[in-house]
Amino acid sequence: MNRQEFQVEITLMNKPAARDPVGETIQKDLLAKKGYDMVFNVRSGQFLSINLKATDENEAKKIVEKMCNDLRIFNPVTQNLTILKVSKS
Amino acid sequence: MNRQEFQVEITLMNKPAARDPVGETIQKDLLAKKGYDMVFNVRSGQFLSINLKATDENEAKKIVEKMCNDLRIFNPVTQNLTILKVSKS
Amino acid sequence: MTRVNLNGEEVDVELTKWEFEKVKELLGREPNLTEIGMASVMWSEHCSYKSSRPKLKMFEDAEANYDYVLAGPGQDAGVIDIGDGYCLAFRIESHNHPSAIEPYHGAATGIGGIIRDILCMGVRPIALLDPLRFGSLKDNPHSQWLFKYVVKGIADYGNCTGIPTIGGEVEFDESFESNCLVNVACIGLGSIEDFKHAPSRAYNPGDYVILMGGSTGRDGIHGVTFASRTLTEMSEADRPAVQIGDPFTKKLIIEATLEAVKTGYVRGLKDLGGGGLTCATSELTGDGNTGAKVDLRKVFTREPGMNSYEIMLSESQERMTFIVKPEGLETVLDVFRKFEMNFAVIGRTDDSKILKVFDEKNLVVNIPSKALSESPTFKREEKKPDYLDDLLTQKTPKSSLGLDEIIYRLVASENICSKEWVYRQYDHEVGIRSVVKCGEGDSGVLRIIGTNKFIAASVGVNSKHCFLDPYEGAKGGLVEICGNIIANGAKPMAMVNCCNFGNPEIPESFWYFSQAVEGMNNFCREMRIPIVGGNVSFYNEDDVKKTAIKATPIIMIVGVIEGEDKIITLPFKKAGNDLFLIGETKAELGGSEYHSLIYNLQGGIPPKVNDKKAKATWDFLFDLYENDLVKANHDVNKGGFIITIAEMCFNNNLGAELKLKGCYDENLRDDEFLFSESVGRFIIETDPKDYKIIIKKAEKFGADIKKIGVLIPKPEINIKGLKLKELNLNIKQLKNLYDSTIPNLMEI
Amino acid sequence: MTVKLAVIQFAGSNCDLDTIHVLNNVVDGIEADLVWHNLFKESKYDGVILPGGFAFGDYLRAGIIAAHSPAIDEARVMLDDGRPVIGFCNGFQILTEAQFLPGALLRNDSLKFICKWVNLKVENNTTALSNKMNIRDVLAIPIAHAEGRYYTDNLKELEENNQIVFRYSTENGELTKEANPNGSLENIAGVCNLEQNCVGFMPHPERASEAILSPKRTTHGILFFNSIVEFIKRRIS
Ligand SMILES: Nc1ncnc2c1ncn2[C@@H]1O[C@H](COP(=O)(O)OP(=O)(O)O)[C@@H](O)[C@H]1O
Ligand SMILES: [Mg+2]
Repeated sequence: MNRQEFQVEITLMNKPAARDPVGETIQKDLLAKKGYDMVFNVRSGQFLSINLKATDENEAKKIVEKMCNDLRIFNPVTQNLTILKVSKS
Repeated sequence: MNRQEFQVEITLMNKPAARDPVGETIQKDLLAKKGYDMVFNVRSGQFLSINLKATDENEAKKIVEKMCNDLRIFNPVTQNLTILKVSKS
Repeated sequence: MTRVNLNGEEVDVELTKWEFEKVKELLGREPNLTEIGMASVMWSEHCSYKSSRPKLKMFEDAEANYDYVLAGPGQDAGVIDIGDGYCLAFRIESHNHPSAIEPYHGAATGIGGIIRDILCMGVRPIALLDPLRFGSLKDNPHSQWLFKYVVKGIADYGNCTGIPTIGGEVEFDESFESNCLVNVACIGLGSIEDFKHAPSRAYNPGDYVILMGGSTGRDGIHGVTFASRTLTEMSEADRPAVQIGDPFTKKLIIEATLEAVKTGYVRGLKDLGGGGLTCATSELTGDGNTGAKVDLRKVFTREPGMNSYEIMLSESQERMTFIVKPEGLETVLDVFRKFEMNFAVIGRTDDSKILKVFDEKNLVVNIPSKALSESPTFKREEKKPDYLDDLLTQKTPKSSLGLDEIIYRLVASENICSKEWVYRQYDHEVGIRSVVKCGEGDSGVLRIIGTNKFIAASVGVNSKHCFLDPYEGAKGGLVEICGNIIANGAKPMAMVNCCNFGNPEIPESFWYFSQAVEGMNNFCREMRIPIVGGNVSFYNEDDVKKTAIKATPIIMIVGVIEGEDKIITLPFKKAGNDLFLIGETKAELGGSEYHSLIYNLQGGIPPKVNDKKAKATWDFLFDLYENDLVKANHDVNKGGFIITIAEMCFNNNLGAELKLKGCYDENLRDDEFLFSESVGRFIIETDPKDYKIIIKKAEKFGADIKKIGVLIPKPEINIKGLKLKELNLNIKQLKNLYDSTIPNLMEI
Repeated sequence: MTVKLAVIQFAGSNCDLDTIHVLNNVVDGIEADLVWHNLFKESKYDGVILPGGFAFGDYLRAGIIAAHSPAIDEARVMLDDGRPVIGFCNGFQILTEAQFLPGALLRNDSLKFICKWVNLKVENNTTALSNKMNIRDVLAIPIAHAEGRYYTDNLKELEENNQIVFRYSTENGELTKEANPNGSLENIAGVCNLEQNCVGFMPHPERASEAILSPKRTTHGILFFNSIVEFIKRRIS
């Protein structure tokens, strides 16, 4: 079995009910500083880029999913996890 | 001129030469200790999803870049801004 | 940069021609690139003090002349014996340039650096203080950005490492707009035994040299050269990547280091800061009169393929070097293992007096240990700036504003208003020592658990005063900072300073430095306050306006209070009590907040220190304290005496009835009396029954004292006896203005 | 009788020594050990305290990495057999991340670290941390945190089960928005598990147990420690 290196990118974002003060503040700053009134919404989150060894993309993704669930990399009470991308690195 | 709604997703990460204590600690004190030794590197960053009105994707991207610089949403001395995705929303 | 011929090749080096020749002479051969790199960091202004050293020599030898000084200038931190077997280590440092381009990490790593300096003395860091300077926040997003992230950087780093930030100060002045000042101070507490265990020297041949902590990366190479030039001289591309702070690793380094020192096997300790491994190894061996063999490949690096130059010059954060007795090696390493810290035994000391660095088998550095730790110096020219004479003769213009209106404006000025926005972000209570906390007094007061002893610390200086007269300004700074701890009941014990000035190669800038140093030196000798350390930051220039920052010789004083009942606090306590003004008020409005805020005027006659009077005032106060006669005390500074009274009214819903007739020199105008910033004054609250004894004592000591009024149970200040008219001030309104200024500027 | 408590020292704890000082030198009836998180053995102790600080730098999320420490497995044994498992500040964050306690602690709504004295209203006085108090007592105590905004998607259940132990209030016990320093849901400052032996809250009782440290010379912090002692005594007898 040949193991290769993959990169998996994920984001953790607060669920709407848990609010997102970072996004809100940036948005507020934008409006205050004018000129950026074309921006109507900002959401913030945490981004993690994970490099790992796996046999294929599918396995890489599975490992990251399991890891995120088992280790509570994201807190299911307040956050959503999104896997943005899996690629060879 | 017709303005449409776009979503721009960006990440702000420490430059590769700079350290990322958050990613290092996740890798060393969490993943490695919990048996995820196939993971050899983690880098963390901030993720922002920005909704705005613009004439086209290119302009949407330009606005976001300018805004991040002007409003010091990131500091080019230590961080890189990456635009992950520009899409119609 | 100088272009030199090195082994037949033309290369640019960060040395002057003369220094390059000097390296050749010291080695007796052509240096290689790594050796040149090492010389250039060690001889940079930042590490070698080559411009300032000749001047700083005038400070008396504190170790020799004060029996309680255990370590004086030249060590990583000053150390004093405070009795009961305890010692205090303290030091202050600047991190101006990194903070000006990356406020968050610049300030954070500044805290990281100063913590390491204290840790080097073998004691636990227990407090931080942060004197800061920015351009005005009003309508200035750049200043707001710097201010916000500097404070956040200090907060995140200090809070995480569990060291309370117990005080500081902030000044806003346009001269700091592009080159902000971020000075940070740290105080450490330990037993005298701990301190003696771990000198920053390698005295013994045969000991192990161990590197512990973070890994070595390419970051921050030539950071010290960056600090040794003006910001414009280095373009964006030249700027070394600002370091990323890692307070979590630092916290572990603190605990691991203290536990290692406790084993008794650590024989030397040195942090890796500016100049990295070069500075640490050459100072340890140079100052210890030994040599060492070090293998670079043992160093754990962050990136593959780092060459010897990069490893020797990296300024990666969070690293410490230990010199360890051979028989204790495993014990010490076990401590590091417990904390899961990275470490590497990189070499051993010997008696060769030569530092030999190997890259595996290859000898890449071969330098006499002392060659680099003793650097050449320069004599700089000094010249009094021409503009000063004009400034000093500037007169206060006429104002259409009423005195009460001016007072309401002053209390809301950026420089006078509450700094709560700052210190709420600092965990100023962790460590459970903070007794007088941020905002509760003129200084931070900490208890020493297990004793009935307290220490007080304060930092600052008035940059506007120093701009007009650096000699008197520096002395005035000492009077004010000593005054801050005295107001809380402490006796000043020792001083450290951080000199922030412009380019020393410009005679006018160097004149400021020179005058300030003389002022500090003369006053400290007169008052018997040992100067136990300092730091110099030159090249602080506004790159847009091409002018230097206002001269800022920051002063830090620590003192001791013997007993809980001897702690004095700021707020007024009880209606009916008397109010006294101690010290003389003169027509000294030069550099005052009043001149700058109301008239946008920089000039006028700045305050001048009368050493004898200052001494008399202090002795008088200590005598009052001895007899428990003082209920509240606050020293008078920015904004003048009326602002001081207002601040003392803010907490307990009290007010004051002032009768000022005969309380001041008849030649003074009302505004001069109210807003003068004459130094060395205090407002005290006392019990009316003690009136006579207080006046008698003042006579005995030759202190100036005037009863100015009484406290009333209403939140207002009524002022009678001025020349122009009676005033009535509303405390609630004053307090609202005082509290809301910075939040309004920062949060909207 | 003295009760034996462990104070866990995680990598990055910073109120550990403060807590030990108060347990051993200020309050009566407790003998406490400072125990490195990898070396903790539950069998020697009547209860455990997770102190404040920044375990593992609070990197990723306050408390999450520490929640995976071996110390938590030991603490779980204590949790299950009813011994007190208590968390202050970072300790509370760890207990929620370890799912000993419901809910989560999010960044303060001001996005800033806040260090100040607040008032705390007692809502449940039968827990391991509050049995020496009266319901509606208002206590003076400091907070110091950046991630203390309590959130749960299960508020109703918490209320029904009487799991809300403390709320931020005014000096007079009113639950106003101004009295809420960090934006916590319903001013919640501390919660407990169903069995009430596990309690966590954001403030720092170790900073409020000696008069000299308190703005108004109160020592309300002691009540929390006395409650732990009492809880253990009742449990044993
Ligand atoms: N940068 C800062 N960091 C921490 N505390 C600060 C800072 N600036 C001001 N403070 C605190 O605010 C209070 C008032 O400061 P300041 O107005 O400078 O005092 P003073 O009245 O002696 O001039 C003091 O307790 C001081 O320590
Ligand atoms: Mg003062």
